Amino acid sequence: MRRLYAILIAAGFVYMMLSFLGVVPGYGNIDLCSRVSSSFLLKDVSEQNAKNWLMAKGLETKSIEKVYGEKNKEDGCANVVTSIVVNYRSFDTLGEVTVLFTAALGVGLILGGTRRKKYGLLPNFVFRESTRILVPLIILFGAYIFVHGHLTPGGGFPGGTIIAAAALLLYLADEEFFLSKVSTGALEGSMGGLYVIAGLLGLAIGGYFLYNFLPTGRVGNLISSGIVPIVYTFIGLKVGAELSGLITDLHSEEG
Amino acid sequence: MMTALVVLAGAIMTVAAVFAVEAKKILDSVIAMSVVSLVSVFLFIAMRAPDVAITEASVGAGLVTAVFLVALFRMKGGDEE
Amino acid sequence: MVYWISIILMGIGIYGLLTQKNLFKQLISLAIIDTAVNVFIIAAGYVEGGKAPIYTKALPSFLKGAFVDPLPQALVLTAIVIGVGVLALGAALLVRVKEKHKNLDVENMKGVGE
Amino acid sequence: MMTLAIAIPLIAAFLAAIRKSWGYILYAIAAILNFILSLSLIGAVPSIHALGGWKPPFGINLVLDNASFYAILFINAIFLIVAVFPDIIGKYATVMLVLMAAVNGFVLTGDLFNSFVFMEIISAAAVIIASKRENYYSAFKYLIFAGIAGSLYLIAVIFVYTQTGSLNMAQAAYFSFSQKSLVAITTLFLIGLGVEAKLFPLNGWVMGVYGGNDLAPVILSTAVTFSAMYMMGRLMITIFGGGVLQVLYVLALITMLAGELAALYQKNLLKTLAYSSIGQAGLVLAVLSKGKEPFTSLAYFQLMNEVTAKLVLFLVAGYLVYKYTNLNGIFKSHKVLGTAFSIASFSLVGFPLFAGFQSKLRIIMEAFKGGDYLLPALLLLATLIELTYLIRWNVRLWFEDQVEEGEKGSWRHGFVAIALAIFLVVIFFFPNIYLAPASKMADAITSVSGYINIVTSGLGGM
Repeated sequence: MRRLYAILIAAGFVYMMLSFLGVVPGYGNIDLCSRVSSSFLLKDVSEQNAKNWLMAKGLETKSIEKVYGEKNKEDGCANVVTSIVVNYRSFDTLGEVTVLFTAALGVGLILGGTRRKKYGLLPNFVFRESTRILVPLIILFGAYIFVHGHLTPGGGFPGGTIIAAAALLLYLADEEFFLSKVSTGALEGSMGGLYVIAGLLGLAIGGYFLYNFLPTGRVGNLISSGIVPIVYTFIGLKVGAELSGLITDLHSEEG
Repeated sequence: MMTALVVLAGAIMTVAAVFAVEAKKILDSVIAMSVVSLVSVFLFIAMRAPDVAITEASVGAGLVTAVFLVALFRMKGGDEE
Repeated sequence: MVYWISIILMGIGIYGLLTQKNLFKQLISLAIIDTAVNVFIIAAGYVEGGKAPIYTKALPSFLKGAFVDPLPQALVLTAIVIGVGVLALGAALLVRVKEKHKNLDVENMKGVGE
Repeated sequence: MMTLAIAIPLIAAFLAAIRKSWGYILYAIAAILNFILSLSLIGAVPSIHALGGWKPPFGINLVLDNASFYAILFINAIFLIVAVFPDIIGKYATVMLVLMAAVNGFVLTGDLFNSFVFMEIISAAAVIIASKRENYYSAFKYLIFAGIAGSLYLIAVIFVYTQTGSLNMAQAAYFSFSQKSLVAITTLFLIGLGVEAKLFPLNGWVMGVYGGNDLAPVILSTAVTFSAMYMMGRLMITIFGGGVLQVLYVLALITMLAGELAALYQKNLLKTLAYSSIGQAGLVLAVLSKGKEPFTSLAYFQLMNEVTAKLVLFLVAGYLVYKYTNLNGIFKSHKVLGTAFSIASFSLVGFPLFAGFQSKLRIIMEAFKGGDYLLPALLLLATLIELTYLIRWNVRLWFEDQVEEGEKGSWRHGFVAIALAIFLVVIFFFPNIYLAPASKMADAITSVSGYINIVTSGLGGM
């Protein structure tokens, strides 16, 4: 009976969503010029007339100048998604970091362990030895991912997760391994604090919170796009510390 | 070609999702859920979203599965008793 | 097409939330809904024949349909991470629920009845 | 300036992660700073802050108008009041800091996706707070509800994006949606916000969460509910005027009756109050769903009265429930707390001499004037039920034979509870203390062109 009701409700939901689908433009058939993303792609946000945009009457045709130029006014991110995440909509990312921070904090508060929980399983010798070789490489790869976030796909969150994967591997390979909560807590706290401080510096220098106050450089170079790689490094380290802390909490018990 | 692959991916995701919901053992459920996530990575690539694909593969499919498995391991099965 | 996939997945997730009495299954249903929503959002930004929004050596001309929409991708990056946070929190809660009530099945849990 | 309302608690939270023992002190400092800051923001109304220097439809902007100003003033005042109780906050100080930042951000933001992010932070923090005192199962139920709500809210945001081409609230308010898309968007937003606003089919979590510990109801039924109600008004009236307001009206009336009826049959004090807060939320939503003045201002007036009364009730109830196992006649040894509890419950019912009377009477009068007899009839019925159970609890707590020996009470609880209770009486005589901010809020909420003007004129020379 319960199952029947569930099927009916789920079918009703699917029907509702499908009928709502009529208002969304068809799959793959989108006019980017009517969306703000066209300006993100062209990097001409600061030249747009915001008032006209808000009133939905200033949608000029776009030209291709200045996109790839040597002197880019907006930012030098080759990866437009990164430039949205860490520059145009950086405040969302601050919120996102905070969600993860809250979740890690919550897992710590809920499970609240101080001692390694032992499962009494002895990992394989090959696995243990290869872990020792792999862990530094994994951490290096994670760091590569977040440092190059503005050039290639990836960025702070996957990079941090890869670093946390190294911690997970260590937990699986070694029954004794236990990260101290003090170190991960200090790292995530200080990195989060530095992110907010970078935002406040922007407020002090440029007048806007999270303002990109550094020179942007040339598109495609490693040292480019102002505070973007710096912020992504903060995020990467913070996420890595946070998720490692989360994994530590899952492996711990009260003692 | 691409459409056929997307349809195939959709079919796999649907089957895996139904399996994840209906499976008797939680462990099967978790694995089926990670299959849904992994196939969605293919969809993201098909829709030209490499950033999202990398993030979903590492964070969505990898980490969530790991966290669930560790939690499950801690609970020793979850569906016994 | 992809819209349909994501909506059907959401339907399955909601069905799972309503029928499953095991709390872990409910959390998994929530994870499926999260994935489905992410697919939906990316589909809302896909442009037929568009490239990934990354500038490479060859300068593409910004004609209609040269790139897919980068903004939904940025939003999904945020949404994925938020989803992970929520799911990890749920998993931690479940560990404790299991310890306290000895079971994850809503009907067999000890000490939950009103 | 207004970003500091989010940045201060956030940076304090990150600092508290470095040293756990700093938590409470940082919370107290941040609460005081935030309250002073939100007071000082009155000079900046109305204005916007474009984050990162990117102008509104492209970047994210914070909007400070009359509505959001009074909302954050009220919310930060609640956080300041809660800061008086280090024993309630305990090790949850860091979570409270995150919650403070998120609620401020949720109210101030002028961007739809940004509001989703803040909503998710609020629900994550609220789940952690709900898990206090091993209340894990209820917290998990809340997490599932909040997860679904978040997903649907996000889909609604994407629907808006596909229609208007941006995520900006002002642009969405300016944009003329087709009727069909308006229905789709508002339905999804209604489900998304309905969980935090305790709307009828979505409020299954409230009883467990509010009834499970002493911190959750104090902060969730006050500050978080207030922000959810603010957002409900902002989205349903300012941004997407019209839409499914009729549906909201019907659901809200059902919420009101169902909540009060459930409270009548509840044996546990905290759970009674939890159901009662569902009923009150239904009333506020019903009045809000009229969508026009003077109902909007009355809805916020009623909300402020209710939140103040609920703060007192939950403070007293949470304190007593976890101190004694049998509450019969307990007020004989806690006379101050008892007086505050009685005053607050009378205000909730709407007796003359207490604040609730002013708002409930006005709602009934206005509804009659508008030719609506359903709302007054149901409101009176709900009030009658409310009267029954609150009087029953008052009689039980005051006059039944005392079973347990009373201990010395905490002066903090007594002082705060009685001060707020006296404030409720003051409001009866000077309703303008709440009514004036409420009507200013309502003016800002109902004026669509005003909202768009604030954002466009805030662009300045750009």
